[in-house]
Amino acid sequence: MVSGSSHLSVKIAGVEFSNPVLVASGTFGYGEEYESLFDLSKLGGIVTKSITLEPREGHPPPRTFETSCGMLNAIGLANVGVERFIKEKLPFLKSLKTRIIVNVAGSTVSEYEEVVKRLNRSKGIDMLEINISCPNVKEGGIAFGSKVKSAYECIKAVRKNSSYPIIAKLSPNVTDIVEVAHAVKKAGADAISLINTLVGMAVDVERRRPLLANITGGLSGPAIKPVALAMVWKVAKAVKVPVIGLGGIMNTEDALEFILAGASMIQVGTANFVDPQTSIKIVDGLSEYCKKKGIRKITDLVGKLKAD
Amino acid sequence: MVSGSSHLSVKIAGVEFSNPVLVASGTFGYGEEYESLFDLSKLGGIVTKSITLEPREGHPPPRTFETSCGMLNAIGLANVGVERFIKEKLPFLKSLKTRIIVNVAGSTVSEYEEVVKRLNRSKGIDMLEINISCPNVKEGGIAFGSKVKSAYECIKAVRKNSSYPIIAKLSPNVTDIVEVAHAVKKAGADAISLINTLVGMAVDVERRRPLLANITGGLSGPAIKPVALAMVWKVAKAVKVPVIGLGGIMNTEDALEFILAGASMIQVGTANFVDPQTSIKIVDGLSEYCKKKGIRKITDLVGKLKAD
Amino acid sequence: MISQFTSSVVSNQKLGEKIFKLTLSSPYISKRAKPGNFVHIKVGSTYSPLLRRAFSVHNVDKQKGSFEVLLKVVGRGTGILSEKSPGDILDLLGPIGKGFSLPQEGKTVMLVAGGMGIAPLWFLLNNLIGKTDKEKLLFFSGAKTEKELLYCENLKDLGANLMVTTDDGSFGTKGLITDLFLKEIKGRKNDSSKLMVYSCGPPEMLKRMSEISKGYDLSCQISLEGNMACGVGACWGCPVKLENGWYKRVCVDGPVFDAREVVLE
Amino acid sequence: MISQFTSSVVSNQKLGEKIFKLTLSSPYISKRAKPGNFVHIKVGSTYSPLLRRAFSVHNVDKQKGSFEVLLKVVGRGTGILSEKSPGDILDLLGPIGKGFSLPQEGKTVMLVAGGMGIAPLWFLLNNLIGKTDKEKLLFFSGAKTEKELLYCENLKDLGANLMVTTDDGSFGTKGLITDLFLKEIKGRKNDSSKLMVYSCGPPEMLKRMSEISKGYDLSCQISLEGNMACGVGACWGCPVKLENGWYKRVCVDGPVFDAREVVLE
Ligand SMILES: Cc1cc2nc3c(=O)[nH]c(=O)nc-3n(C[C@H](O)[C@H](O)[C@H](O)COP(=O)(O)OP(=O)(O)OC[C@H]3O[C@@H](n4cnc5c(N)ncnc54)[C@H](O)[C@@H]3O)c2cc1C
Ligand SMILES: Cc1cc2nc3c(=O)[nH]c(=O)nc-3n(C[C@H](O)[C@H](O)[C@H](O)COP(=O)(O)OP(=O)(O)OC[C@H]3O[C@@H](n4cnc5c(N)ncnc54)[C@H](O)[C@@H]3O)c2cc1C
Ligand SMILES: Cc1cc2nc3c(=O)[nH]c(=O)nc-3n(C[C@H](O)[C@H](O)[C@H](O)COP(=O)(O)O)c2cc1C
Ligand SMILES: Cc1cc2nc3c(=O)[nH]c(=O)nc-3n(C[C@H](O)[C@H](O)[C@H](O)COP(=O)(O)O)c2cc1C
Ligand code: FES
Ligand code: FES
Repeated sequence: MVSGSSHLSVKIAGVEFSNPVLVASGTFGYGEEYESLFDLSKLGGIVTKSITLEPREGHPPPRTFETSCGMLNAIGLANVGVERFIKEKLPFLKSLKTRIIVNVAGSTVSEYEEVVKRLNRSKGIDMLEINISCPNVKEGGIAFGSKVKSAYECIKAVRKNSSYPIIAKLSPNVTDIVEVAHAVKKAGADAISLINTLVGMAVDVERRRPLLANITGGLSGPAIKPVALAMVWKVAKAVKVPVIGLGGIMNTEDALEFILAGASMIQVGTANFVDPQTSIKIVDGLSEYCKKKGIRKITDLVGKLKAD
Repeated sequence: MVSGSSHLSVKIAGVEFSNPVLVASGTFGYGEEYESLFDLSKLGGIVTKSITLEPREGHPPPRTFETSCGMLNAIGLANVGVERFIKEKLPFLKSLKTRIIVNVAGSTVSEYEEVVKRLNRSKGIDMLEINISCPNVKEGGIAFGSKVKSAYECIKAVRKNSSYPIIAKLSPNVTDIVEVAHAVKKAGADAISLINTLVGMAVDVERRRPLLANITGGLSGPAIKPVALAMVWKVAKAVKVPVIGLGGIMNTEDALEFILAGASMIQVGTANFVDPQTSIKIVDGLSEYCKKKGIRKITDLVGKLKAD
Repeated sequence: MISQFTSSVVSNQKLGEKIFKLTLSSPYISKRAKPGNFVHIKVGSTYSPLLRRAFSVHNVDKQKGSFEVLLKVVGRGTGILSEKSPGDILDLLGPIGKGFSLPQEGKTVMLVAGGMGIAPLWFLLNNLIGKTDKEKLLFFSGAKTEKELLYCENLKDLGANLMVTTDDGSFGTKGLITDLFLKEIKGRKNDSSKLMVYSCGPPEMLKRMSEISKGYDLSCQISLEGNMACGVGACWGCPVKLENGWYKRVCVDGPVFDAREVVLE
Repeated sequence: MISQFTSSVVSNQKLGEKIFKLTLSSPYISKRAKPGNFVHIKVGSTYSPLLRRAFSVHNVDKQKGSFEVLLKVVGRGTGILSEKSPGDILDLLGPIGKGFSLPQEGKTVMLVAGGMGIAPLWFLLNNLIGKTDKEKLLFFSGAKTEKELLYCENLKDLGANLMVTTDDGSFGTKGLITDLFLKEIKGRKNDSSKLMVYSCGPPEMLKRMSEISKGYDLSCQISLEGNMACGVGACWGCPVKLENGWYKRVCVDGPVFDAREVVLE
């Protein structure tokens, strides 16, 4: 399906991708929404919106708000649920000549386990990405994956149940990202993706109300790129695990920054909204860059930052 | 010195300010650098660059880099040291009709204690702001104030030694800002200011090197405003202590967002570089806003966000 | 089918205070767009503003291969767009959304516009003229003041039965357009099933239209707005609540909805 | 004294590929600025780009109350400035920094410019003309190619002894301007104390100038650049390392430094 000959191809956790460019969970729906806009098979892979056990209607509006060089969102994991996902959304994704990564979320460890078990029975999935950044009521609103212990337990349970390689997607809202990365690696994560959104907020001064109905939301876009880069660099340096970098990637140069900092692959999120073609422009841009600079394989660039 | 009659006046920890607008540490030098640009007495107060026990030369260049709607800095606490500060810089500050808050930093708790002891002997200081966000070697590069225990211990020690009211300035690079806020309150902080900068990084793709000599730096400016607002809101809601809000405040509306979210006062940082008059424009803007809206005292707005 | 393309500014006409009409060249949109569709415009090349801005298709000119957008300056994005000059190039997504369903024959058609709500209704009206009996075509147009009223002359020229309100009474009846509309509906209580209503305007107005439609069980199609990130149905950032408790996406499931189906706040 | 003020664009002249000369009205700067001073310009009103951009004062016209800035488009900020039109308003801080110390009488003066380094040296040269003997005034001008060489004709008209290099040999001597300068210095080894050198150019060039100055103990004033946040000495974000291990601020302690005093990398 995916040819391994190209200078852009990359293999992580035994899965080969035609190029290192993925589209990020929650910003690309179930793929079909972007079908009319470009040839999706050009992507390294598609990460689906987070899938939960039951369908979720999500938070009340407003759910998004634009901030300086970024945006806040509090979608609330609105999704069709795992059963309808498998029946209604997966067939289209399978039909594409690209890798499919299903992003899984839940409110309890057993919900994650159950979703993963149901996905095990489906063909056409290449990997799972486990979103452990959902705020959890038990932990006082602090995200599930922000505490080392619960992150470990969640990934451990998923690992035990998954027939697919798993990517642990980490929250940046932590004191020590390296500590969390170590924990999920130990729990069996085959790769780590970071970062999810930063917790943020905006206020409507006129109405004296939060601009999101959920009060706080997740900050994404170019505003957070420096934070994402620092975390990718720290984790890639400290933990022996493939890192997938994301957060504010808008163009080829941004992608190269993450690759040099240690990311084996990258994801394009908010940029899909700004320009739906961002991801394939980056695929082309990386290819051109390699040719221009005489780089044989993009993987030769991973972590090649001279930082001493 | 400061008249208490104005609708903008505010009192925290027994100190009365003519208005709630301060300029943030590290962005306003020792005050004198901005003397030619406007009447500094119009400010609610000036927070000095962090002062350490010995003079520090700071990090090698490059020390700053502009990012999307923000900037990274790794100045490395370059400052004249407490003795020269008292001799050479404080006299000018004292001569101004505004409140003087001296920001204190150190690498060990005893360094903080020593700086505070020396400042105790000086007149003309109104408050101290304790910067507990300096990366600490012992904690593996994680900032001093990012761990609840070390934050508590540092503030406790300072509190014991300080003859001035103290503000604990918190780092946003933590899993649970409320937990840290509770700890420093318990340790005796009279107020809390947040946020300091987010850890970030930028890469020079051409040269394959970090764009800061220190590799990582602190992200500030409008890019981080949503993060700052969320933290101010959470802390103001959970901890009974005056909160001073900062992070990306560029204009009056931004200031009002922080005040509504629970900040009793605000600080202007990076915006001083963009437009040195930002702070006094905000003072005027708040005054106008109060008049227009028939608000008798700005303090009536603090925490008046309708978030239910 | 939503497509992404560049389009050049043909003209930019100032129609009133902070109100501009941009004519953009696009054979694709001029051919494909239906009343109620919108386009999602990239405002500039910097990251501030970051996201695209949504604008209803205001009219099309199939001959010239161009279309119009009516815009009101409310912030940075609309401010930048209002300064565009002929020849400037814009990146667009469109046409987006489910448009208005055209009225069945014989029905009496009422268009109810509040302020900038006239933008998509003007396109609809232009499609109806000639197909609907003039006496069965009523156009309600409301605005804050006379200055914000658009197209009154043109509407009369087109022969639509025009009813106008302004909040301050500076033109037409003083009051809200929804009040005038309600009065009309009350008068036609018995043949409400013969009416097809179309409406667009500010949130409070559409909320009122939704209440009235539910009260009189009117067939009323309203065009909604909402904060839009992707504009293509992918992000679920633009929901509108339905009577059944679930949400639909304003961008691709709308922006036109049956006023009886949605719950507005 | 640094002041903040608005200034309107008088003219914007394209001098070469990506090189523009902006003339800005400012009686304040035209009166106060000394060669080597710079202004810190707010590029626009959005937050991207966020910080001001620094530009040397390129010349002043006291009569007209205006001054010039020579700019090369290297990124977003300079790109936006290059598109300014007469009448546009800019927010400025200036004049900033310690300028060049003018030469003592009787000294032989050498100005060594690399690429855009000509910007502040042109202002200096204009101040020297008439005060310094022409035969004691040497101007070294280097650029990558002929296309990037500025003012050759004007320099000749002014009567400066002009020496030119281009990296590719498309004009003047092929090679680096610092090599030509070094050759000249070697020939004057014995009266190096009678020389006063002024230089500005890209980092590698100034590094070489610093080495040469240290080697021959030349009085050489170089104008440095660096990432500037505040531009007024407050942030300590623009340091240059000194031979004694400490730092000075490029913005207010410089941008002109004795080439023997600094450690460049
Ligand atoms: C389907 C659709 C069709 C639209 N058609 C038109 C049209 O034909 N003509 C027209 O002038 N406008 C139309 N709008 C509204 C237009 O998209 C907004 O006015 C625009 O996005 C504001 O951008 P800004 O950068 O100028 O304002 P911002 O700086 O983003 O915001 C300024 C103010 O406008 C409010 N605002 C922001 N976005 C929206 C929004 N989407 N809707 C309403 N208020 C908003 C903000 O809360 C703020 O108070 C439409 C919106 C949608 C969703
Ligand atoms: C004291 C001083 C005087 C100056 N005088 C002039 C002048 O007379 N004419 C002129 O054209 N330029 C001058 N510069 C350089 C000018 O300030 C930069 O070219 C400008 O800031 C770049 O902004 P940008 O947004 O276009 O580029 P950015 O998008 O910020 O960056 C584009 C490229 O330029 C590099 N760059 C960014 N900032 C600087 C900087 N300060 N110095 C060097 N490279 C930089 C970046 O690394 C990047 O490669 C001066 C700088 C200083 C500090
Ligand atoms: C509207 C929106 C919805 C998102 N939904 C999800 C989600 O369901 N699951 C998830 O793991 N991440 C989700 N994210 C986070 C992104 O996948 C990504 O981690 C984050 O936005 C940072 O990348 P960016 O700056 O490129 O957008 C969402 C982001 C946005 C903007
Ligand atoms: C160049 C620079 C230097 C700073 N130095 C200090 C410092 O010495 N001590 C400190 O507590 N905070 C320091 N800060 C952090 C600011 O005081 C402020 O907390 C942060 O920049 C967020 O606010 P802003 O976005 O308004 O700049 C510095 C910030 C900048 C940009
Ligand atoms: S704007 Fe993204 S789903 Fe409607
Ligand atoms: S730029 Fe701030 S001290 Fe020089």
